[in-house]
Amino acid sequence: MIDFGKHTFHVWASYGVTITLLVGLVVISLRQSTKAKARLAEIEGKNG
Amino acid sequence: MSIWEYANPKKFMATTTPIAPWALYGSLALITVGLCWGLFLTPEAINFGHSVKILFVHVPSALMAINAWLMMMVASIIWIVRRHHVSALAAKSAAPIGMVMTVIALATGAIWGQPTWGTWWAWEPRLTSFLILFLFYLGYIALWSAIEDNDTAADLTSVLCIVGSLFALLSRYAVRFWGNGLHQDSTFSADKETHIDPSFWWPSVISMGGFVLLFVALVLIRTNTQIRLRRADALEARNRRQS
Amino acid sequence: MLRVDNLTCARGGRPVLSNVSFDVPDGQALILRGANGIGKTTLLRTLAGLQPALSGDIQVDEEDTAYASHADGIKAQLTVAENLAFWADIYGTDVPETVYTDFDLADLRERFAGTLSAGQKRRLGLGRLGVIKRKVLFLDEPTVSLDRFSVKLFANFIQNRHLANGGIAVIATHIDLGLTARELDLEPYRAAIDDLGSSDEAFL
Amino acid sequence: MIALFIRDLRLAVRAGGGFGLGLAFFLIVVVLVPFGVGPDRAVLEPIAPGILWVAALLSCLLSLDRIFALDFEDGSLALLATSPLPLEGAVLAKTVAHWVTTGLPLTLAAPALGILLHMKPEAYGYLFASLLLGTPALSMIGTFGAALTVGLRRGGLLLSLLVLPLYVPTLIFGAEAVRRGAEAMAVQTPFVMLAGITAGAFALLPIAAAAALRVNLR
Repeated sequence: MIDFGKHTFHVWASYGVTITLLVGLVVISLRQSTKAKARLAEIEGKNG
Repeated sequence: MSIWEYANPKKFMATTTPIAPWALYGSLALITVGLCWGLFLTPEAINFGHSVKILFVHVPSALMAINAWLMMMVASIIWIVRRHHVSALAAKSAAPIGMVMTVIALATGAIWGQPTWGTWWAWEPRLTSFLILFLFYLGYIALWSAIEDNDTAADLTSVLCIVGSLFALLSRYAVRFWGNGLHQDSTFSADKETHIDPSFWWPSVISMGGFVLLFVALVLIRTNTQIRLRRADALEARNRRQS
Repeated sequence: MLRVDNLTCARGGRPVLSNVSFDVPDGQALILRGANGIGKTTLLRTLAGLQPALSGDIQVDEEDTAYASHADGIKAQLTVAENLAFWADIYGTDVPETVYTDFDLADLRERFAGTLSAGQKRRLGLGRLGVIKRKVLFLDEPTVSLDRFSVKLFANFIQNRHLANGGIAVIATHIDLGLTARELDLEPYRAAIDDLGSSDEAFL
Repeated sequence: MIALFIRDLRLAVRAGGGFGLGLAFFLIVVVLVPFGVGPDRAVLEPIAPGILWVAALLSCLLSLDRIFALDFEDGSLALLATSPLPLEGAVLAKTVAHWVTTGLPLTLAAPALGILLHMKPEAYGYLFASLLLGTPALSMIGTFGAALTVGLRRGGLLLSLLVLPLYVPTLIFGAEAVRRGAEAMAVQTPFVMLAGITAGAFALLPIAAAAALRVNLR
């Protein structure tokens, strides 16, 4: 792992936290979006 | 065509749906470039060593946490004045994003300060005001989920957001007043006005741009999701009535 | 004079009644008829100003209207006299003795409202109307849980005490009050299935 | 407005145990702290003002959801909304009634409980003054929260979540005023800010609370 001097852990920890939270937010948002699209398509399909 | 044209949910969805993916992937690209540049290509700061790299994530997330709430306040005022559903749903969608940004700001701020304070958490004025902002977000999202009727929920959350903004501002100064009162002036506060010398300038601007674009993209995606859910509920309600 | 023209009112964001129009001159009453759920309560709440109308116009002197529903706002821990005195203070009037005789509450005066039967509580709720002295009354099923004798009392109060002095009353009820009053069946005003104006319409 | 205030007081005394509820809870919290923190004077003395303020805040929080809930269920709120009394006036009357039944008894009892916590003698005056200035704000902010959540199922829990962050400034300035007073430091700023928050709350929140009530009565 690339050494950042005595703060290596701190730098990687903060980047790790940031990236996991952001990726989590993006994934959840995209999943909710596709679910909503599917539900809407199904209802619109039903009554033309 | 006035900007209020976009208040019509269907038109808003039609125009923004194609843009959103570009904005999202563009923002992720920007963030990746900004962070990699910051991580690998910048020298050590004079007296902080490499921990200054934490600022590349802490500063943008802190700024976005505050700007998200301001955006929600403006959207709430628009909803109360002009009753545009898109602005109410945009405020509802922005809240979770703002909350995640607040959590990131809190975590990175605590990690950033750890070497200086020797503990993982210090009741330092800046971090504490983000903790309070987190509680505001929690209350706002909880109120949305507690009310069934859409219009009532939009009205009540708008009132809460506006009143909350005043108290959030008040808390900011109360905490600063209270922080000094402890006579333990933190040697370093993750202050946004930290002097950033040129070599750090580009990566922080790029990652800042990435965070802003990510916020916009996610708000667009989540607002469209809310519009689709509302449309699905409305269609279902109409089908039930017609059958 | 109460004038309503093509009023559309909504319940939970959906229009329930549309283009309701009627006039009620002074000293007259209007009985609202219609199946349950047609929107009698919604119409009365809209007339009373508790909820905004989707469209249409209501011409009445706001300062002079009053609303009463079957939830009659009686406090169990207060006596009958205290309950009436409270509403008198709120409306800036005093409790006339006639209220006790009109609604047969004389012997209940010092009883705690909590100890009253449903019918007695209902009469106390209606007694409030006698106290507040308002010209235009919007009453939502006022005679629920009242026995025949009390219904007579109520009709008598409306006829002789209220309408005789130029008052107006719009009453939603299922029973025959024995009042000489016009009746309005709300069935024709039932909102069409996908009538516009509701908050969902922006999404359809 | 006075009629509503007097009626609420009468109801509080006859039904809800009136002054007792908030006071009893305040006593319990203050008595519990030494069991948790230890009876050592060196520990209790510096934190005594903070404990008393937090306990006062929690006691206020406790009785908030009853402010509108009873009137909402038995229809009084709808009748009040259609009465000549403006809703803002009704909200003010309710707030003052809540303060008299909860905030005031706390303010009077707090110095007595300060003894339990070995509080510094100089702090008693400041404690009383800061509570007297601060608890009305707690009642006003709480009434606003109650107006937002009236009619919601499980509204009590949500009410605490909404009101807690709004209480932070009052708590900070209130406790700080007492702490500085105890150490004979300059107390003008915290007291001025405390009074400012209370005044601002009474100016702005009745309007917001009345608007929320109208939405909930729809």
